[in-house]
Amino acid sequence: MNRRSLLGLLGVSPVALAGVPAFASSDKRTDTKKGAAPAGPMLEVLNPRGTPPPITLIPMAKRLDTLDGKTIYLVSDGFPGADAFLNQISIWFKKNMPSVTTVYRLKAGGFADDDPKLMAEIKDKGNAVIMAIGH
Amino acid sequence: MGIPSAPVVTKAFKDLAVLNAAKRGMPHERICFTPHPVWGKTPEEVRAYVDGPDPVTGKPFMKEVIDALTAPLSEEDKKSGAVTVSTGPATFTDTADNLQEFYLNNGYTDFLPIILPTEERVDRMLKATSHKPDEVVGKMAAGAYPPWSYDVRQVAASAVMAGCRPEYFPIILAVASSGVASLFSSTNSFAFAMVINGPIRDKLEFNYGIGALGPFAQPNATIGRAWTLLSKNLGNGGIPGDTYLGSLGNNLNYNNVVIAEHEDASPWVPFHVQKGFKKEENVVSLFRGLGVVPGQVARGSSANENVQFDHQMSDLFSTFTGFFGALIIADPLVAARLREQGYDTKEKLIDWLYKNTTQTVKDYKSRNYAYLFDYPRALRGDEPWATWYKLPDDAVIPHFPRASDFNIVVAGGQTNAYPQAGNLSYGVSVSIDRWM
Amino acid sequence: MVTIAFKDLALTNAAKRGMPHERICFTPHPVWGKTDEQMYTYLEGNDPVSGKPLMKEVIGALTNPLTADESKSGTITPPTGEPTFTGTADNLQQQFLDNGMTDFMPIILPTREKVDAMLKGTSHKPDEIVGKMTPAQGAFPAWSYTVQQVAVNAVMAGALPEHFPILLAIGSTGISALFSSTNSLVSAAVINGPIRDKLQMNYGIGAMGPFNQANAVIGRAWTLMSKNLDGGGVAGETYMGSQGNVINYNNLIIPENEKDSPWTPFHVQKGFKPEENVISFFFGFDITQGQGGKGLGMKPIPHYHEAMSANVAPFASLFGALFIVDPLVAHGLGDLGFKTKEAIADWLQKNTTVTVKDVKTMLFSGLPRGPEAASLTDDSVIPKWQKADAFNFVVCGGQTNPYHQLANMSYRLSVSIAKWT
Amino acid sequence: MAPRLDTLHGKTVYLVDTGFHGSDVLLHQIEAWFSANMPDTTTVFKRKAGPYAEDDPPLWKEIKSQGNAVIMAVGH
Repeated sequence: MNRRSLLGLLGVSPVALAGVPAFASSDKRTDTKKGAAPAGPMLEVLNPRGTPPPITLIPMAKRLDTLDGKTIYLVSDGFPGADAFLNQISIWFKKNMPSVTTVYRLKAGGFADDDPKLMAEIKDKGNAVIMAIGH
Repeated sequence: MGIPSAPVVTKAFKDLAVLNAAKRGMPHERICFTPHPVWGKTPEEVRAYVDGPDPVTGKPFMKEVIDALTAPLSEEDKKSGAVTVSTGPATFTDTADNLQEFYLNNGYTDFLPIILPTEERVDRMLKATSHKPDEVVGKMAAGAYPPWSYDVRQVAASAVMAGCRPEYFPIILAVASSGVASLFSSTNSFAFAMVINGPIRDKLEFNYGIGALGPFAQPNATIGRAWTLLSKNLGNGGIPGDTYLGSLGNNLNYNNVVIAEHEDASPWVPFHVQKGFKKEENVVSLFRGLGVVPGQVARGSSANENVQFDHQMSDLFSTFTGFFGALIIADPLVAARLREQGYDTKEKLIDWLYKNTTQTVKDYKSRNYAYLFDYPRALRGDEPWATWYKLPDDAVIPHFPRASDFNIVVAGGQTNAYPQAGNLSYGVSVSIDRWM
Repeated sequence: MVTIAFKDLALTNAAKRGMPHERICFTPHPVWGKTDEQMYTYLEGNDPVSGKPLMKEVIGALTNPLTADESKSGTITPPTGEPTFTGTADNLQQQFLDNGMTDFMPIILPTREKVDAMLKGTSHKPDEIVGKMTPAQGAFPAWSYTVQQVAVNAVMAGALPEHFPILLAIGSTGISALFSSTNSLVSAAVINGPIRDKLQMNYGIGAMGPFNQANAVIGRAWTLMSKNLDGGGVAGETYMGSQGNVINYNNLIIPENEKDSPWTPFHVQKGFKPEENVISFFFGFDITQGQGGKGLGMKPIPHYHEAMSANVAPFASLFGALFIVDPLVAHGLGDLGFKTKEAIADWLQKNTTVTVKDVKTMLFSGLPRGPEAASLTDDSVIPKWQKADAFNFVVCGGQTNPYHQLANMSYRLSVSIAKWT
Repeated sequence: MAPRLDTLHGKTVYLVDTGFHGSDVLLHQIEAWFSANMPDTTTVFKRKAGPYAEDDPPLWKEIKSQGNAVIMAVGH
């Protein structure tokens, strides 16, 4: 499925996804009909796509009024650089919002796996999460 | 030479030897065969070959050798003169389905579906160049065979078949004009690469970002494929057992390694400019060798801020043969990091890699290609091999004979600081503009 | 917080997972390899997507009240497009290419007639569910697909009905050939059993190259399936390999040369009978040729085992080592005393070593866990792989030269092809 | 093709190794065969210099002046 049609359906403007110039996306091509294809017998062909599962919308969690006095978990997904980056965020909070407590945690398991123990701990002791992804 | 000669060939090369002798004008050459292989056999085992029968004729091997040198020549053996080789009729007519099958069964394809080269489609391709359809573009040989020549129209047919759009045609012509086939007849299963530089990369929407080397863009896919189709159809290459002998084969031969350089994101001079072209010129540069491997696995790639890409590459090259060069394909993130380390030119990095990628003479001599390719050159006095073969076993020598064996291009989508590296040698750069 | 390189991925993935309005904050890319000072500069700078101060965005993401859209729940069925397309042959070729449904090369157009002919290659019903596939487990929801949907892709790749059971077997595993990672990974399939000869597959000269229809189309169909059946292979969204890999066009298809091999066929090693038709899957970094390494030039008998051990030096221990050896190499190893695949695997496991210090500089290699790990120092020499089953061997090739190729790939699983005939 | 000899007896046969692995072993065994079975044939073993597909003019000259026939081993 074309990601633009999906996002359109979900109410996200495709403009938000305007590609980095280096990406050669097929969406870019504008001259498809250039050199007009010759007339020939019309064929009917089948769509090769599989069947994606339905998407269940998840309402986002209620936001906090303020971060002052709150505990923020800084969660690393384990990619190289994420730990050092989150450490800089905790330094930023110490400098700029010293009433915020930060707790660093490395998520257990593969990068795509859930870590239920950590999620339970955060639910119990934390007020918000900053998760770092990418490297 | 004028002196009777008896070629001795192992049985695995029977078709090749017989066909090649015929194509070179000696259809009746007296070739004697031994079982295959002789490499890796003990002298005793090989002696049994000599005492035993020729596996092709079934007659005693040494009797065949002596007969080859002494039996009188027949009239056929003495013949001289030219013989024309036919490649069949100019066109074929049938239904689309039957023609797909016909092209496949006749070895005109890579065994994947093609766009049928109808006159109309070929004409549209021909409109993308100012060159005349009957102009001779070049000559191409499948390994040791005599080369075939071909004109612009013949190149256009292979370009259509590969699925190229007409605007890609000048690149295909430039590749064809080089005479470099992407299917080389050797028992090695060689791989081929092309680097594309200049504004044409953006004009044709080449992918030099995420997945640059993979199946994610039409020009990358079809231009690479066209090289293999024209190597089959115009150079008569790619016939297993005849014009192709790679024992295991190479998956890269389907589409070849097509690398459009990510010039904008590179901190260095583009590859074609290094080769003396102007930045605004469109150029294709060709490489040949063993293959491409990922660099992020090697030593020097630890998950901290001290990523040493220079050391990582040097480590990766330990399994490369110095017979071919090293083509580094650096993601822009790798290039930027190397630039920060102080390598502000490709030449500086190459100089470091040349000096720091080393091996002992003992290890060098244990390499297959050293004996096969370098030792004969040492015998002829070629340097540095003549010197290397005189050094003691524990002497330390460069892994690659010359700094010019290293080449660097920048490509990739910057999702991760990973390089790839090809054990590939630079061959030639050709102007694409000349074929517009 | 996501680095800018993953912007498309993060936004589309959040949408597919039901949070189209998730508040994602972006930093410049990369953070790996940057100093603390450089990263702190990121924090004091702007979010490269919104252009607003990054930490203000972070705090806003956690504290700004939710909008009505952000609070929405419910279910959406994503559209998959029209069931059929109509046009001239040339227009349809272009339309399939433009819609990202191909590998950017010509296809056989999947007309009803051709798909029906393909469906005759199996006894399974067209609407039977074959399996589920995702470009990356856990990262993307899996899509399901029917026998007919696989058949459409099979036609497009140029496959014949007799190739279809192998493609269904591939589909049944749910393994994508275009796994999404920033690494540009590759997939391989080893084919064993009488079907190799029935389909006239090439396991001789040029086995892994473009010289045989069955080898070519089976490999290509796998990639088309990996694009169309699970929405994979969209660069920047469901494919993130920074540099990509040429092998993804047709994948490594390796029919074993059982008749010229002195060793047990691969599927028999995995518990199948010799007469069963089996496809076995491998996954990992890449493939390279062994003739450049040390040891093969030794006379008179090449030291194949030493060459193989030297050649895996840069491999990551995250994946194993798959050796594709010409029958001449298998016989040569036999002459050197390695009479079984297990014997050479055992020797390689014991003799392929690395120092702890070196492992620490290899991003995709790891140290042994367990009690013995405590006693290791930087100078300790340890086996690169802890178990001999990290080494796998397949015999393939045309015996023109005693060469081997080697792949930094792990074995995943084997499935019966017969089930899908 | 070049005219053939009447016999190899008393003649000098050059054994030319093109450099592929095993060629030398094979040619040395052919030498051994000649000394056992046709001792009046002289054999001269030569390794061709230069890459396998290239000519070795000094060697060709030597063979032309001193040899009567050539056995060339290619393949491996």
